[in-house]
Amino acid sequence: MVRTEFHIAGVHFKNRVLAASGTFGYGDECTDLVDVQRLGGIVTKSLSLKPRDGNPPPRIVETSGGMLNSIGLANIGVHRFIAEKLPRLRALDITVVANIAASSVDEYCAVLDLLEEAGGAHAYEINVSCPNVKEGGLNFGTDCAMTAGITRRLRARTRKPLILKLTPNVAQISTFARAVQDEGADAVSVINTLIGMAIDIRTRKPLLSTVTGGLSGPAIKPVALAKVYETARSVHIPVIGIGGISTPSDAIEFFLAGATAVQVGTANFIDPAAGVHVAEGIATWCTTQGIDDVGKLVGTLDTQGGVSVLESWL
Amino acid sequence: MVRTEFHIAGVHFKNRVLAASGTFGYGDECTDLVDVQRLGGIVTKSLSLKPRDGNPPPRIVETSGGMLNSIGLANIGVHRFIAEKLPRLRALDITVVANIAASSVDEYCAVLDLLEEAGGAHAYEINVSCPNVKEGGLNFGTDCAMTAGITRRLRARTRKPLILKLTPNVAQISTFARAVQDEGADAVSVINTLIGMAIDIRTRKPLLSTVTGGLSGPAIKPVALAKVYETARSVHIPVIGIGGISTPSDAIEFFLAGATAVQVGTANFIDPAAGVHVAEGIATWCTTQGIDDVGKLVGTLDTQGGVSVLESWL
Amino acid sequence: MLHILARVLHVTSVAPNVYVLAFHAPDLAAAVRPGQFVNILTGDSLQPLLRRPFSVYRTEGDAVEVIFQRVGKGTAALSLAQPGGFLDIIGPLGAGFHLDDPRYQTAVLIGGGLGVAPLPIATAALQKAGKRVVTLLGARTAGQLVETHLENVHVATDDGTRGLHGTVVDLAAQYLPVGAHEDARLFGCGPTPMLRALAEFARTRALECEVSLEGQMACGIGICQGCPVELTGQLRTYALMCKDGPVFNTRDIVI
Amino acid sequence: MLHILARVLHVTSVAPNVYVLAFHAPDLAAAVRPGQFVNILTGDSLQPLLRRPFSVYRTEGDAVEVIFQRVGKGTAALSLAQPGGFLDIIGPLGAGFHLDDPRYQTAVLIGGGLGVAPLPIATAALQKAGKRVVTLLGARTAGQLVETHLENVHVATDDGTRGLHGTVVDLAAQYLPVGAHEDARLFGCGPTPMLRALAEFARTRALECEVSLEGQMACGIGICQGCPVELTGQLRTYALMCKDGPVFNTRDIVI
Ligand SMILES: Cc1cc2nc3c(=O)[nH]c(=O)nc-3n(C[C@H](O)[C@H](O)[C@H](O)COP(=O)(O)OP(=O)(O)OC[C@H]3O[C@@H](n4cnc5c(N)ncnc54)[C@H](O)[C@@H]3O)c2cc1C
Ligand SMILES: Cc1cc2nc3c(=O)[nH]c(=O)nc-3n(C[C@H](O)[C@H](O)[C@H](O)COP(=O)(O)OP(=O)(O)OC[C@H]3O[C@@H](n4cnc5c(N)ncnc54)[C@H](O)[C@@H]3O)c2cc1C
Ligand SMILES: Cc1cc2nc3c(=O)[nH]c(=O)nc-3n(C[C@H](O)[C@H](O)[C@H](O)COP(=O)(O)O)c2cc1C
Ligand SMILES: Cc1cc2nc3c(=O)[nH]c(=O)nc-3n(C[C@H](O)[C@H](O)[C@H](O)COP(=O)(O)O)c2cc1C
Ligand code: FES
Ligand code: FES
Repeated sequence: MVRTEFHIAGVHFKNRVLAASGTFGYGDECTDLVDVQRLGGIVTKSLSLKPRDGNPPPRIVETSGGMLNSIGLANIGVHRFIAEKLPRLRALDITVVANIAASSVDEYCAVLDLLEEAGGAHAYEINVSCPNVKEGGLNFGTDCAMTAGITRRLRARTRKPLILKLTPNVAQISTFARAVQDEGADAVSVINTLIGMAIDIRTRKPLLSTVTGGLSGPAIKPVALAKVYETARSVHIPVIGIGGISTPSDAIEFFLAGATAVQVGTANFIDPAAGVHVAEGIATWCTTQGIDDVGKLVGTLDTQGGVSVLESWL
Repeated sequence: MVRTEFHIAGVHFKNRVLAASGTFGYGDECTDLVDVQRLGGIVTKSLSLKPRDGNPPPRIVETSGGMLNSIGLANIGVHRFIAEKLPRLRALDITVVANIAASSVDEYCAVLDLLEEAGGAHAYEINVSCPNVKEGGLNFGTDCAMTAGITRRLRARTRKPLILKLTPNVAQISTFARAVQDEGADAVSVINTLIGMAIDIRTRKPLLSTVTGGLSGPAIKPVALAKVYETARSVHIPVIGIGGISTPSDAIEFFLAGATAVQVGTANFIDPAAGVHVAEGIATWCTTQGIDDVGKLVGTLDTQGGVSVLESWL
Repeated sequence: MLHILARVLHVTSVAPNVYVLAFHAPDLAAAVRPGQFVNILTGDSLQPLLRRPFSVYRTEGDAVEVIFQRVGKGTAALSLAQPGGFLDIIGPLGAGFHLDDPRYQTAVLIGGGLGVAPLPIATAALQKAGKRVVTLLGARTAGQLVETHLENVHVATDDGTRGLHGTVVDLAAQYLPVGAHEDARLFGCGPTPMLRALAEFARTRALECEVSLEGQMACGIGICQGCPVELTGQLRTYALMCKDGPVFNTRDIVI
Repeated sequence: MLHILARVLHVTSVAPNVYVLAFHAPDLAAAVRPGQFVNILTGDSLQPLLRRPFSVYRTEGDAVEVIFQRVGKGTAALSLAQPGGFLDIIGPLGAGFHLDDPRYQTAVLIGGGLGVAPLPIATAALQKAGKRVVTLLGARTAGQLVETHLENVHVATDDGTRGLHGTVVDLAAQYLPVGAHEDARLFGCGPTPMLRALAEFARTRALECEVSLEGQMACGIGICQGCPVELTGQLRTYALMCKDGPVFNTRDIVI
């Protein structure tokens, strides 16, 4: 038997593969097609204080090896989540990570407070790729001080694991990771989507109603892996790797690069059981390799012989 | 007849499709397979003062819809370029853009001076995605002041078009574009490769000798397009769009987003005539659309009805 | 909702660039209702990345059929599917037509182009329910009409090569003179501009009308929020095409 | 260097997972020299993105053949190529073996696994040049040996199911006792570890040895600098596998 479980700040996860926020609903939608209890955990769609309708269509475009989305944080709001979804999730044997999004620091706090009061979520993941309405729409996640500030405020309000989900659309993601670590974050999730765009040349219009959107899927895996590697080398808290993971082999790459766990996103759209297949494939692979604990893979990339960054690509 | 030509700071380009630096050698390698004179121009492999051997193998990995490279700026050096390559290029009817890379500002200047003295290059493209040896290997291109500084120093030394090639691995590429515009750059090329990584799980080693490398190809097209759109809206100098362009339709997307011209990179590896096919396909498409000048496409994206960025993706 | 590997029975070209694909899927055949769709993985590698949605065209015993036009990578791959091979399919998905309402007698099925797709399965159900069925088909040209497994077919072509020279909505106007058909209900499927015209037609004639929409989807099962359909009433409130639709009453939505 | 659309003649399985692909390419057949390779576009969409390099196996009139093992996406697609269909091919590429040097009499061709690929075309050229040919083949197991169009074949298998129980370099050691074969020259192709062992063997026996290397390529035509081969002598100076190779004298390179 391969050991697959792990802990973040004392909270137990059955295995190291979670469903990524926004790519698995609230965890209760496709129980027909997949036994969600075989996942390491479920990260909910981002929850805001009030329900959000989201952006007009089109919200989705397929690209080479990936897809763009501009969902616009459509979600049922934290109140309905607590009333309708949490009871169903509580009935399952699954670790629930509630993902929180907001357009002000106060809103982050309010959502967290409501979830704390309700109980039932085992951990929080904070989506900072949100426009800060007070600062004219500047994205929280691209400003290190704002990202740290959110962490500080939330840390003071919960003892549950606080996971900051970082955006890759910055020059150095590790700076942000260190900043949130210093404010007491228990882990970081790396990465959210890359900013991208696509155009219909016949109509001369953007293929997303919001012009730009978030790129995800296999196309971004190399970028995500590099960001995880960069982050894992500069913090001591766990890094959760996200970006283009579709297969057990993809996930193992992230473990080797330093991820303690991974999340499967876009791959769920192709197969809602993708996360379960990844989790079980990892265990099988470990068995064939004589590895008795998936955790033993974490950060074991062999870079000996790698030339220095100074000599690196140009 | 569709008008395809354009000018940058008075220099004439036959059409709006150039071969991208590092993906077409020095322009004289595959004359067997393609009539390079049908390209709008050729951007040379980055030239450094001394020849560079480049990084150890492996330098190439294929990824989903893209590839990673860590060539390490292997090039014959500016002296051999002037002695061996320029004479051959001069014999052709083609606009030559000499791309310059360096590990110090002085080296940039020295290479440019040698090329100025030799004559034959019609314009310069400056690759700032290079480690600054004096600053401990910090990449010039991720520091706005350094990027501006290089531009200032080079601007003082040439009247030929000076094109700054920007890296996407920053939070806001438009800040860099404005900075180089303010220092007198005639155009910007957007984008160089994204930082990425891939791992061989069997050996637990990176698939590039340098651990991380540059991601290119169709996978990055959405990111490149968004960066071009961002840049074109914030500068008045021409933006040359680069990133994943393989088809006429890809190129037209970049024109609509605001690119004055485009460069074809990775696609040359699949078909060395890719650039010519893109150029000719654009002209054909314009004919079918009744467009008499490719330039009339530039920046004509219709974003009416696009919702505000505040409501945008999260 | 099932996730199956279904054996391909045949792929048959029924008009230029139009194919019927039949696959063996007993449970799906038993479960699917008219207007529902299936989401097919068209490639085994990642090109194209996402599944492709297709309305169910017919069921015949244990076989399920879809009809599709080859427009891009996914449908090109499907058109080459080999009998005996297997396809990865999720379905039945979405909410279908509400065919069994006792408040109408005549179902007017209206298909534009490949919008004919859900009409044969609907026809079979309507016949069972004892409704009268009239079918109005539109196509660009006569050769593009696919008229099998339908009842009482009237046609219109954009180029006048058969039937009415005009659109299928023009045909509906001709077939349904003002006030004449309070007991009729419209069920439409086709390109968005046609559905928009049909909705307007139904509104002016005060006829109930359900349409099956098409649009971008990522997951097809309600977990990505990628397929909003604007609801009438409040500005910018949305239903999900894949879960709440693809069939909607035209009264409820902004097309 | 040609860029052609070549008609597929046939794809034939010659061993488990091993295929010979023949295509019609008169100009290429006329131009190619032993040890050169072709770069084949295996998919028409972007999956896989890059071309795949294959040594030329044989030419037969206007036909060119490659032999390949199905290992991934590209070779899987190639194994399904349909006779009558067309493949987009660039070639001949690289520098081949130097077979016509008058300073040796016996060519010892050494192939490990699919390293047999360039040996038949080399055999034909050597026969024409009047050289004596000896062929040493290694494989994991007997069933993986492909021995056609070769001369004087001796074999070794890792599992001992045929010939020498050992590697093809062990076989070479047996076949070429110390000092006995100054007039022989070695030409090897196979996996890198085998070539490394072969180079070491050639060095200790003071035999000239040329090997055909494999490794990552992007362009195959010398424009990307993606395929460095380390040269002996100065640290970190490189030749290009695709342009200067894939065949190198083992003296000149660090394998
Ligand atoms: C609920 C639902 C049911 C459908 N039922 C059917 C059906 O029964 N038969 C059928 O032929 N098609 C049907 N479609 C449309 C079908 O899904 C698309 O034609 C298919 O996804 C195209 O895939 P592709 O990879 O071949 O084309 P792509 O390569 O994705 O696109 C090729 C071209 O087709 C256009 N295109 C892509 N998707 C659509 C679309 N949904 N509508 C209009 N244009 C599109 C693209 O803009 C592009 O120009 C349905 C769609 C939905 C949402
Ligand atoms: C000059 C040259 C000549 C070659 N000649 C032949 C030949 O005649 N016959 C033949 O069968 N192969 C030959 N190869 C190797 C062949 O190019 C690869 O097997 C092929 O590219 C694999 O493509 P794929 O898409 O099927 O596999 P991929 O999906 O790219 O890879 C599948 C697996 O194979 C491994 N792999 C990929 N490329 C290579 C490689 N070059 N060497 C070893 N392992 C690899 C990968 O690491 C991966 O594990 C040659 C290579 C070179 C450089
Ligand atoms: C349709 C869609 C919706 C998403 N919604 C959210 C969200 O609400 N909150 C969030 O933090 N991330 C969201 N993401 C980002 C994913 O959780 C993930 O970080 C990203 O897609 C990269 O992983 P992938 O390539 O595996 O999809 C969304 C992604 C997609 C594709
Ligand atoms: C193998 C390779 C080598 C490259 N070398 C250089 C270089 O020397 N100088 C440079 O400015 N850009 C270089 N680039 C970047 C390309 O010019 C281009 O900006 C990038 O690849 C994105 O375009 P593409 O997706 O069309 O390839 C290189 C790219 C590749 C793939
Ligand atoms: S397509 Fe994902 S919710 Fe409808
Ligand atoms: S593969 Fe491009 S230079 Fe050799």
